[in-house]
This record gives sequence, structure tokens and C-alpha cells, in this order.
Amino acid sequence: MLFRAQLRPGDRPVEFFHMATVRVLLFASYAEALGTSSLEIEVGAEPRVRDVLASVRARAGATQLPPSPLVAINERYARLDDPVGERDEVAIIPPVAGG
Amino acid sequence: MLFRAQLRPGDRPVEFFHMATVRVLLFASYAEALGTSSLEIEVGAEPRVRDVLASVRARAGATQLPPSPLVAINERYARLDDPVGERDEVAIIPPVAGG
Amino acid sequence: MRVALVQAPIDVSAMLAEVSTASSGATTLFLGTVRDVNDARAVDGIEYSAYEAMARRELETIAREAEAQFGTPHIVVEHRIGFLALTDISIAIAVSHARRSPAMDAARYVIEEVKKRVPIWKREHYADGAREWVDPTRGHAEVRR
Amino acid sequence: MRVALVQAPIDVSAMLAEVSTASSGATTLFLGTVRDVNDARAVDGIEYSAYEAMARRELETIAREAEAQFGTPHIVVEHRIGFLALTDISIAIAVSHARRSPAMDAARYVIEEVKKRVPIWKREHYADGAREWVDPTRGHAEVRR
Repeated sequence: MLFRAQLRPGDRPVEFFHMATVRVLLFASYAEALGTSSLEIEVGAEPRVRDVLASVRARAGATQLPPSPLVAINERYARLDDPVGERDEVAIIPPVAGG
Repeated sequence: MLFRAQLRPGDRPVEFFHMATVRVLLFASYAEALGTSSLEIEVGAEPRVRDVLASVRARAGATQLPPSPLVAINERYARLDDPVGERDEVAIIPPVAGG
Repeated sequence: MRVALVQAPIDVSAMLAEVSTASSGATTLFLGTVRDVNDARAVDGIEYSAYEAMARRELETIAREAEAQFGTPHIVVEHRIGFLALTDISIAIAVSHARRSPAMDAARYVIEEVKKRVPIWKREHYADGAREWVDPTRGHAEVRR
Repeated sequence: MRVALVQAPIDVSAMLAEVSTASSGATTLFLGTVRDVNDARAVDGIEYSAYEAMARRELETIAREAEAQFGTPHIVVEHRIGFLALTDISIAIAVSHARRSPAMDAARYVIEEVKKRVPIWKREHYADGAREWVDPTRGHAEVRR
């Protein structure tokens, strides 16, 4: 999230970033690999799916994640450059095997 | 069926034909049209399916039969020029509508 | 593989149990049922009749063809004859296989062939009291399911 | 149209009754079942798990797509999760329609899409005691039904 301070004319804009906290869900083999079924991830401002994934990759066990896993935001499939909001639920989806 | 008399040399062969009796089954709309579900049909020697059909066509109500109805001999679909034996069961099959 | 003409209501659960095997990953069931409208006429029942011996023989031939073509020995087909009311099941085809495509393809093959070849006829009873033999060759597209 | 994730055994008869209507001439039921061999390994059960909220949502999306594409509002889909033994039903898809082709096509569409999109996973339990998550993307053709 991005905040702008009140500016006087002639001032350069000053931006105050804060770290966004995103909830990440893990399932099946991915939950097993990372030893948990959910994570709270700190990411920079205006995060995208790829940023969330990069942060998850820093965790122990994350080497088992493929280069581009399926990801959902709020129960819908998303793309790597889709933006992630602070209240969004990001799910990393192992290869599905239903039916 | 064809019988040959004992011939002396020089005689012309003399052939005795007898009429073959064939059992014909009728179903559904055809049985209704002809008012019966089975017929005994007299046909000439070495009859074929077309001969049996021609004989059936002489019956009352047979005008409702199409020009080339489906026919089965002994529970198997047959062609118009297939031979019919005296003990064969010939069925005239209305358009099927199972399922 | 088993085929039958039956008079009593078809027991679908029994048919599913009959094709179930530990090596089946997929089971397909197709049901034909009596519906309330045909060719824009209100129907309240259908009388099914058959050339029974030949119908059984053709059903068996069709099931064997499906088995050979799709590798599906676990096929059961029952066709009911007699008077059927609305929603009654006229035909049930159950097929199981390790994988789904053969199970689905075999069931479809069987119903398509049944409609072409098995000597079974139906006389529809209409709400207005009329009764008519159904003739799918007369271009009544709606007769086909 | 109704979709559900269930823990208890799937009641196939209830599903068939649910899609039955007086204007249905054809009903298709597809069942996925747990089978005893996968990838040449002896299986004695499968644990199904799901991202439940999303799985329900995807199932519903798929059923609505089928309804739009094939004109089949009478669709019920149930997927079971939890531990399933051999021959247990993991998924059941019931579709009815006036005619047979839409009923068959819709059921096939639903199972194909479920396999691609619905976030459900299975961990196979093998007779040798091993357990493995099934990954259909790894080129294990046999995983597909």
C-alpha cells in the first residue's frame, strides 16, 4: 500500500512504503514440502503474484515448488503479474488430480 | 425343393416343383396393418427374400409395407436376394425405435 | 458382459454393482427414459415391444462389438419392454473400464447401435388418447434422443 | 444444477433422482472410482484433499459452462474427499436432457474440466506401504482415467 504525504508546491513527492502482509495457502505436496498449510508473507508495496512466490521460495522446503506453479487469488486462478492486495488470499496450487 | 425323376438316357429331364411353406413374422405397425403377427406363406421353389415379400404383399393390409422393408432370416438381417429355406423364420422388421 | 430384455423396472444400482471391479477407474451409465413430449405432442406413456429372440441377439452382438472396439468386457445392457410411464427407464447401459474414455465411448457406441439395429418398437400414448407407432425414419428428428 | 464436496459415500440413486424430470429422455451418469493399480503399482486406497472453497467454486463454474454449452440445466456433481478404499466412488456426475447427445457431451465436458481445473489432490496408498501425491503433469499417462 502506498501513502503520499501532503506536499507543498515545488516539493518532490515523498513516498512512504510499508511492507504488505499476504496470506498464502499451501496444499497437498506443497504443504508437505514446506511443513505448513498457510504462511504470512511480507512483501513490498504493490506486490504481484511473482513477488509473493519469490518470498515463498525463500522458505525451507520451497525448492520442491516448480518454476511457475499454479496460483489462485481469492479462489480464482491468477497470473504471475496479477496484483495482490493485502487482504487477498493467495493459494499455491499443486498439479490438480481430482476426479 | 427340387426332385428329379429317374431318367433313361435320351430323356429330357423332368422337374417336379413343389411349393415351399415359409413362416413369416410381423411386428408392431406391420402386425397391426396385416392383422396378424405371423403368416404361413406359400412360395415357389428356391425362394428368395423378395419372393416371400411379394407373397406377403398380396395380403390384405400389406399396402402399408414400404417398398424395401428390413427383413431378418432366423434372427439375422438379410438381403432381398438371400435364399430362404423351408424351415427358416422370416421376419419383416418395421423401422426400429428402441432405446 | 450381459444383455437382457426385461419386463420389470430396471435396477440401476444392481447394474452398477455388476460392472464394478477393483480395476475400474471409471463407470458410465446411460439411461433412456420416457419423456412427456415427442414431436410437440404430449406423451403419457410408451408401449415397448420387441422381436425378443432377435433383440437379445442383436444386443449381444452390439455389446461384443463395443467390447472388441474399446476393450470393455464389463458391459451390462438391459432394455425394458411393456408399458412404461413417464420417467420410467427404457434402457440402461453400464460400462466400466480402467480409464474413462473407453467407458464413455463404449456406452455411446451401444446406445447409437441399439437405436439403429435392435428390433424394438414403441407405440406412444398421447395425452389426447391417440396412440402411434414411432417411426424414426420418417424424419421426426425429435424422436431421437 | 448442484455441485458439492462430500465426505460420506456418494448416493448415486439420489443423484439420478435429482436430475430426473418428465422432459428428460436421456440421463448420463459418470463415476470415477478408486482402482487397484496405477502406474503399475498396487494401490489400496487414495486420500483426496481439496482447497474446498475454490474446488466448490470451480465445480460450479464448470457445471454452468456445461449448462450454457449443451443446454443442460439438470446437472449434479459430487466429489468426495477423505480416504477412499478400492471401488469407492470419488466423483459422480449426473446429467439429464431431452436428448441423449447433450446429456453425454455435458457429462464428458464436466469430467474433462474437473481433471484440468478443480483444486483437488490425491495421495495414493500403495500395497507396499508407500504413499505418493499423484502428479498428472509428470507424464504418468496411467494416472488419467
